[in-house]
Amino acid sequence: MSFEPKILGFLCNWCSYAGADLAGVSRIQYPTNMRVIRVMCSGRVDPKFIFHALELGIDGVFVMGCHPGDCHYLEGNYEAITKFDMTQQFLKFINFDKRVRLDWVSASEGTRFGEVVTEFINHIKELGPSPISGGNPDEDILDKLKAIKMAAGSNRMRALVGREKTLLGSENVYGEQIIEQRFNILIDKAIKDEFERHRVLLALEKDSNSVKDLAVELNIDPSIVLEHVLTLKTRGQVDFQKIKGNTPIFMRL
Amino acid sequence: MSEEEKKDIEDEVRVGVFVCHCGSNIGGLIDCKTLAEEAKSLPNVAYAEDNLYTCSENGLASIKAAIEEYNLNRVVVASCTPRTHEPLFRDCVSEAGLNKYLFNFVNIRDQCTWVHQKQPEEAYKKAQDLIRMGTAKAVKLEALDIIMVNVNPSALIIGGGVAGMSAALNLSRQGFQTYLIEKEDKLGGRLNSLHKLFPHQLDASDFLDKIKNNVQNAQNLQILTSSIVKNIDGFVGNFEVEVEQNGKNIELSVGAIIVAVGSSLFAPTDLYGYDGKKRITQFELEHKFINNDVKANNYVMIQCVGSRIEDRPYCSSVCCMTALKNAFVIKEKNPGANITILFRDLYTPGTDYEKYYRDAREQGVLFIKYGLDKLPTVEEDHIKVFNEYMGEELILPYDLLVLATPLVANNDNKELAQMLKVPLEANKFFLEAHVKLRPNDFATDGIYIGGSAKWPVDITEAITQGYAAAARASRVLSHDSLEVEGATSSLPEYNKSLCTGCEICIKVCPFNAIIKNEEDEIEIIEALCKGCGVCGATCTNQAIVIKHFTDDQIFSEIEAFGGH
Amino acid sequence: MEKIGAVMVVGAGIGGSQAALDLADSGYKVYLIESTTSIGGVMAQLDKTFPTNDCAMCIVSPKLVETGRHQNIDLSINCEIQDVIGEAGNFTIKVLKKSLYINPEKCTGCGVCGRECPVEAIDVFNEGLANYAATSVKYPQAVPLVFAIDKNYCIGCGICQGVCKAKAIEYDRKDEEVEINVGAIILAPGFDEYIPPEGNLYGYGKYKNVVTSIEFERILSASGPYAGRVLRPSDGDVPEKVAFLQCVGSRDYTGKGKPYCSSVCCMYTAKEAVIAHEHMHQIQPTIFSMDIRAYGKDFDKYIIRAQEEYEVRYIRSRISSITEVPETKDLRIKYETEDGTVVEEDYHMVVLAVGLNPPNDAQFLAEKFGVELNEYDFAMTDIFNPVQTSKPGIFACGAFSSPKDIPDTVTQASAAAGCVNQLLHEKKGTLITEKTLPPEIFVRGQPPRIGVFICYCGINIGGFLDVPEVTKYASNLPNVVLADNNLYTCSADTQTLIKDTIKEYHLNRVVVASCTPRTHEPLFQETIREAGLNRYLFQMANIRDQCSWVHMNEWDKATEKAKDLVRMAVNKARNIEAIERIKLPVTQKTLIVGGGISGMVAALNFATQGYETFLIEKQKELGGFARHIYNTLEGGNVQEFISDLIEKINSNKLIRVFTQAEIEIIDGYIGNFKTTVIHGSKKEKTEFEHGVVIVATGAKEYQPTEYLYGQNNKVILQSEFEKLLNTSNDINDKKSVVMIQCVGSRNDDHPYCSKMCCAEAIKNALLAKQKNPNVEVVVLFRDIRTYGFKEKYYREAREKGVIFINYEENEPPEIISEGSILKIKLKTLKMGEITIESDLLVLSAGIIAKREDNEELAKMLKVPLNDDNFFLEAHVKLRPVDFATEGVFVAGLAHCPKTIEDSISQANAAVARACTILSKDEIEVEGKIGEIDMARCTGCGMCIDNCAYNAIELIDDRRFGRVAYINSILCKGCGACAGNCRCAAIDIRGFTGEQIFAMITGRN
Amino acid sequence: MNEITSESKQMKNTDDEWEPKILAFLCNWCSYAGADLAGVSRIQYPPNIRVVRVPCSGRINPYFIVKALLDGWDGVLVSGCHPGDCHYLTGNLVARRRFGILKDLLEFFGIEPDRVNFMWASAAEGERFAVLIRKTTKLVKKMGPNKKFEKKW
Repeated sequence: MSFEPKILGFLCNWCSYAGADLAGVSRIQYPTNMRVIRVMCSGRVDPKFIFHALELGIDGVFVMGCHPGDCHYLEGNYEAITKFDMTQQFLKFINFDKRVRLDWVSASEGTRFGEVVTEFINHIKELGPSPISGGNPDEDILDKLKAIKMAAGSNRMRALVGREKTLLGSENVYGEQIIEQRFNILIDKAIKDEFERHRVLLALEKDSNSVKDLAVELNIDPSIVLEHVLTLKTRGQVDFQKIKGNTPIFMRL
Repeated sequence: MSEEEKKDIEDEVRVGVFVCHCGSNIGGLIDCKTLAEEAKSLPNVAYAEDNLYTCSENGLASIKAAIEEYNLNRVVVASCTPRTHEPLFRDCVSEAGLNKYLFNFVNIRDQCTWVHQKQPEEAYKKAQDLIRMGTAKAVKLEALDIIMVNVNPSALIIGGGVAGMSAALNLSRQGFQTYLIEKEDKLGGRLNSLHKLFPHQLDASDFLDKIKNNVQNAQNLQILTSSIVKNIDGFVGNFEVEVEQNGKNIELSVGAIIVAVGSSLFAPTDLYGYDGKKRITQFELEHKFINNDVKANNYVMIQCVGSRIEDRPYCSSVCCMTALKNAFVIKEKNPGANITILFRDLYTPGTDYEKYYRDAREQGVLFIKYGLDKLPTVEEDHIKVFNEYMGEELILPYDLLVLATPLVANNDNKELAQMLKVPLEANKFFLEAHVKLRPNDFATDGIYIGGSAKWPVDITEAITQGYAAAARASRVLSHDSLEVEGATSSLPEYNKSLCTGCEICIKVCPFNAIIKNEEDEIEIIEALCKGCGVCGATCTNQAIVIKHFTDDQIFSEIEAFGGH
Repeated sequence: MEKIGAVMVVGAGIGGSQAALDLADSGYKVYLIESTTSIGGVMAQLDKTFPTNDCAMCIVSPKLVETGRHQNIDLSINCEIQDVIGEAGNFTIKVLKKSLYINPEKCTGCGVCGRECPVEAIDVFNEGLANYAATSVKYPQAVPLVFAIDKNYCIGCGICQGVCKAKAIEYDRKDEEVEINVGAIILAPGFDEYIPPEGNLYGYGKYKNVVTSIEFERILSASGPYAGRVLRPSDGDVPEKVAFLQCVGSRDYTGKGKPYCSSVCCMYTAKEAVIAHEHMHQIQPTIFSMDIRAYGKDFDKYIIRAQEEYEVRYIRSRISSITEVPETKDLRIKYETEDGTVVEEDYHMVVLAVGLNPPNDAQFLAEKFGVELNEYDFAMTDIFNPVQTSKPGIFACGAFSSPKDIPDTVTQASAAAGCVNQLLHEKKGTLITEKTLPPEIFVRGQPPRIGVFICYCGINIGGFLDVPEVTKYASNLPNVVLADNNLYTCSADTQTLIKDTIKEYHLNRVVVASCTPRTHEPLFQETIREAGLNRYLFQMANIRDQCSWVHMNEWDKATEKAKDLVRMAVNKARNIEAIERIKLPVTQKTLIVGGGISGMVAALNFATQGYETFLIEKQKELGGFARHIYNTLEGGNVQEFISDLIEKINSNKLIRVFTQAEIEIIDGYIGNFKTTVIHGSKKEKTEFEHGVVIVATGAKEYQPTEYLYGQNNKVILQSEFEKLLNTSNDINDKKSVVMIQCVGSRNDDHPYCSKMCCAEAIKNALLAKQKNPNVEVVVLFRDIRTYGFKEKYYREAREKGVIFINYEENEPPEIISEGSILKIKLKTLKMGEITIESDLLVLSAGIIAKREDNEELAKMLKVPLNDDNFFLEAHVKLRPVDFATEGVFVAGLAHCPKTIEDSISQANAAVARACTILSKDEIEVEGKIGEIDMARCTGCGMCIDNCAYNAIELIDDRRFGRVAYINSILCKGCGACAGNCRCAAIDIRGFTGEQIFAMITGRN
Repeated sequence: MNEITSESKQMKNTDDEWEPKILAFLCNWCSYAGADLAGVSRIQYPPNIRVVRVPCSGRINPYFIVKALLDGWDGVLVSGCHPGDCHYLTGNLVARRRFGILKDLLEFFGIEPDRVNFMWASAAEGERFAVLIRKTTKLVKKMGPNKKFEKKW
């Protein structure tokens, strides 16, 4: 039997959902794999919904909103872009970035709706089943995905992403324009750091461990693991447990 | 929430599922009966049935009966699209005593059977999934209050220029109590400084006197000159405005606000030797006309002085016509005068205006195009300009050099924008809700815009926009009360401790529905909230709940779809 | 131009803070200008300090808090100097106060902004070893505790403004330019450490496990990134083998580093090695050094302890390069031992003892203030007054003029203050403000009416425990008239509220439950005092730092604990009484014991300020030890300097000199001493009163019994050699001169370094070479200790052909006298045994204390001596010229061996310290002190032994017989006596047994 | 999700496990400051201690400790500056001598030695302070309630 991917669609009420309805009214045929969750605006799609779906083994997630400038809520779809960008950045760590997509379909684009959905389903078919679907999920990827979900949900990431549009689009609190490049460097670093930190956290949740062994387990340079552990310590999430020989063991609090 | 509605949430969750055949639109492809049967085994489903047309009188009666009989407190209809039919079913459950938000729609027609006509099996599976997901969400649905907002049938117009006066006249004539406030000590705005009006060479002062007269004699219209806005609180239908007139404060309560503050003049210091005497602006020229103080014989006008450049990249839209108009005035008084207009592009849109341009050429006004790379250079009594068409430099003697400068945004726009919580665009003009679709609205309900506060416009356009803004405002003012969306975002009591007060939600909300109240707590003004949910998806500590689309509800949908 | 009674101090490290405090206490308005956002400088970054291993933060932070709160100190942080005009007595300085973007008046230092800030910044205080938020304070105990936004990192997201409940964040806050008018300026900008440049041979910056000493200091610190565990950055393991490399960037003539010696690295390295081993016993430190320059007081003992007790291994070798072992990230060091063999060893971690550079903005400061810099870009100072810059009225202290350690910095800070006193004394007290307070309400005998104020501290308390519940609970406690809660109890509006409440409810006790009394008690005390209550009628419960913050996930239990803490505080409050602070008059006269350079400088300083001064000298003439010295190494003419001083002393009417004098009795205490002196050849007796004492009794040269001294006339002392060089031409017919260093120093009898002998030897060697270029000069040394800029002369001596040969302590040179020839036999490591023929052997004899004299004086003044019989100061680091006994100070060689410049500094410092007392007509002493119930006292005298301040003595009371008596002026209220009293006859006001019992028994 | 987090904060402590009450005497200059630092650094430790601030560990009369035990406190903790760091020069040394003897005496009375603990913590040792509190709480908890002096009327 050929692979039939499970795909979840988030459709904004005003454009994409209407476009999907129009596809129906026009009897435009497309594959059946996508199941739709209606939301009022693509900006409502919290990245955690996407991570949650992927964690359950869903093969692809498609977020659709109004075309830029057409948002019923003025700028909700721009917020969707920043959130989706972060989501995709995070998913690059586990090569899942191609399993999610953000696209625009207006209320009048029934045909286009059929096309983009068909295209996405075919694209996921080509990618094959999600390594964490089925009875024998890839534990390593699953662990990383869990870390991603936690990292993306952290205050820091949400704050950065939440302010991204305003900071880049208009001016910051000092009335200055933030250079996009500078902000991107900052957010890229934050994504990488928070991902690694939450991996460390998850690893320590399973068992207390030393920096050296964590480094081997997570394949991160030990000096960086040490920095992460110390940051987590100041956040009150990790602490020294004991010193074994010459190696300190850290534990999750 | 009424007494009887309360039972909805207190009892155990009992869902009723109604699967619609939609004639043969759904039932023709997949087996709705079995779908309904299967739905019975879903968690919390107390009853399920299939109907030929659930939206028919029979279908609706059947839903009501089932609610009664099976004591249902959630209803799921799997049929067409909520976009057309949700209000119908909401009314139906509401009539049966359920809160209308306890209804959930599953779309198995427009987005299933119609689009998978050749794959009945897969379509059936999809319908199964969709019903399971819809039911899972229904289980988590909560009753929501329906919010009504009273409307104070009065309006405030900020700015007593031609746009503001037009709006004020319109609204007062509709019978709404209207307040018109003007910063200066007299009404009229920019019109006060104009000599003639294009394209018909009307006398500006005549025109102004007429409109002023109308305004001053209008009923329900109170004019406050020498007044400025100090503070604005409240929301659509209920604004509290503090106005300062000559040092004393006046409190106004209004239901809508129109921004018609106009624009300011640009002083071209450092440009083309501007000195206000021999080298003046078009506006100064008009002033001279009024005082009958123009004696020159050789005139040169330069267009686009200080506009369409890097610092001020916009076209001020009125300057070309102004130059033509003033050229006519000169020619009328002194037919032998030499007038040369140096332009970059001449903007004279529409039939009337283009004709105006042709007339000017016929009367002997000389037009020379210059480019940004070779700007005209101004000497004491002549000007050097590179003629692009002829490819050579010309020397033009002048007695009076007239510079066409743009209209610029008022300095205090930022202050007013902050009070109104509405945005400005890059050049500090006010930014409307949507350039094409909502040109005279702000995103914030109950606040509207007209005239050159938004963008430089001529008198005609200003009047049009004044009326337009008034019409938009009257849409709100003509209701005693407004029903606002119940599925709003909210910061529930139990989540208050999660909120750090970071104000990100305030900043992402396009409707200014979120504020920090006097207790220094985040407060969502439900009357303004449209329920888009962006704040909830952004909230750093995930304290904000989007009613009717809660995290919990969406998670249960995702989980009902499942993965493995 | 009229003089101004105000002083600007630039730089608020330990030096700047000390100078500011001394001046502020002496009646000057002080403007303390700091370029960073908090005060404390490098000292706040240190874990421990040598040679006592004191916790740096513990000893510095009370001083910083005092600086921050002092009424006469106007502290400005984040400042930049714009422009300076004027001259000594009247300067005008333009200062740019750069915006913190946070309103310091409103910021409560709660730290929520930093916690919510999404941007990570480099933590400069922790030397980049950790991250910080863009909104932060430098360190948790920072003074002032005001957060600042680092605009370099801030992206302007606006989150902090939202979360700040105090509404302190002001993004539109602008830089502010102010003009300050002062009479004098003290520059104390400190130093910047040497950072090995990119591509350095040590691999710093390339190898993770190579760190600088200041980074290592943060690694050691309990409040550092690793919480005091010594870990290496590459993988977080404990490094067992740690190598310390000395002289990185110092004594470096290659051009990569600095040619001078940084003076402090030998000691801080020893300290870091010791502390590392102390923190984790598995650590085995190895120190690679050229000379060990432990020249200060008790430094040598420290080095010995490091080697003997802490297994610190010293290797005399300079390492030039390091390689990393890629697999383990260990570091491979190749070095040559003294006997020439090459050894290769692997270490887990390498610490570079980096030198002290002049501050990065030295050029800028020099230009702005118009002071000259020396060849190394440190501030150029006067040869005989090391705090005087090239411009009158502007003084420098601390590491700005040369690399130096904390006590020297503190001494110089006080010295600079002393010099300012001299300059501006007539304007003293003209610009300070005193608050007028309402008369105190008499509350004794009234039933307690307690008001309790409970603070939410934004969300810092209210977010983690139930404040309304605690308030309700408090309101039901006995005697509580009113319990209220506030968003911020420390905010200005709440202070008004408290005052109003006191009046409205006739409160006579106030309890605040909020943060820590260590920072906030004075504020609330001030508030209730302004409402007419005695400031001791106040009690604080710490429900934030010690409750809500440390039990963030235990709502109920934290609430319970807060209730208990509030109840305990209320219980204590019920029992507290008003306490009067004792005031006593000050005799505005001074006594200086010792007429050497220190004594004379101090006397002249006092006299210039108009204080009558008694100067006592044991000898017939003034001058002391320096009379044997002709020139300093740097070329200063000492003899001229002394005679000039003596002349000034003799012509000053306010100074009364007693020569051939001895003290018979000193009686009394701070402000009120009475002394009897027997003086002159006729043994006249004179009695006089004075307010302070400066001990400047000096020291003497060791008279050797070794190396045939006194037996062979070719063996002379260094001082004799100096006389020979300066008064005769005998050197011209000498072929060879041999000098032996450390004679009578650094041995079992005198286990300290005499500090000046190396410089003296080099000075005389150079002079000998100058007079007779053909003479061979050989210096036999153990370590050459030409610290600081003196290193230059050491190098010069070597260039001029002076031969330096190292010998070990246990194998001293052997002197053989063969007729007219002296032979010196010596074992060296490189050349084996050698013999040098010499026609003059010069012994560098050490400096030793005048033991009997010192003991006698110490007993009279009730001050301690150290093991070597030098006077022991109150605190090695921070009170280097004070004694624990107030009103008594020390200066010069009586304290320990030191150079003339240092003695002068110390003398001026002692004067400055004394002026903090003399400047007041009466002084107030601490109110929370001990009290004796004579009826209970059995006169056992136990308490006398326990008292560290000699405040207790036994007296014969008319009614109670022999009982203990506490001198309330000397008592500091520590309570050691009360804790030990067998008959519970002693109580401590403010911490009485009754009060503490009330807290204990309040349990149920 | 949100609900869970907020609930956990408000969750009543339902387990009835006995929690000891410990009285802590902290000297003002080092240990009290160290405890403050633990707070500033948000280092979490058990909420069992109640603090009495004293100027110096030397101030603590042995009778205070006895009295606390008599009064039913389950444990007493005394913390001062490290030897050599005393703000009052030697107060903590005096205290150390005194408590050495007191401990013997208490043991002689039949008080478990672990009920009364002495320690040092400097102003920079926030973390050490927390560790010591954790340790002490554990020790006292292990011993159970202090009933030695319970008065039965």
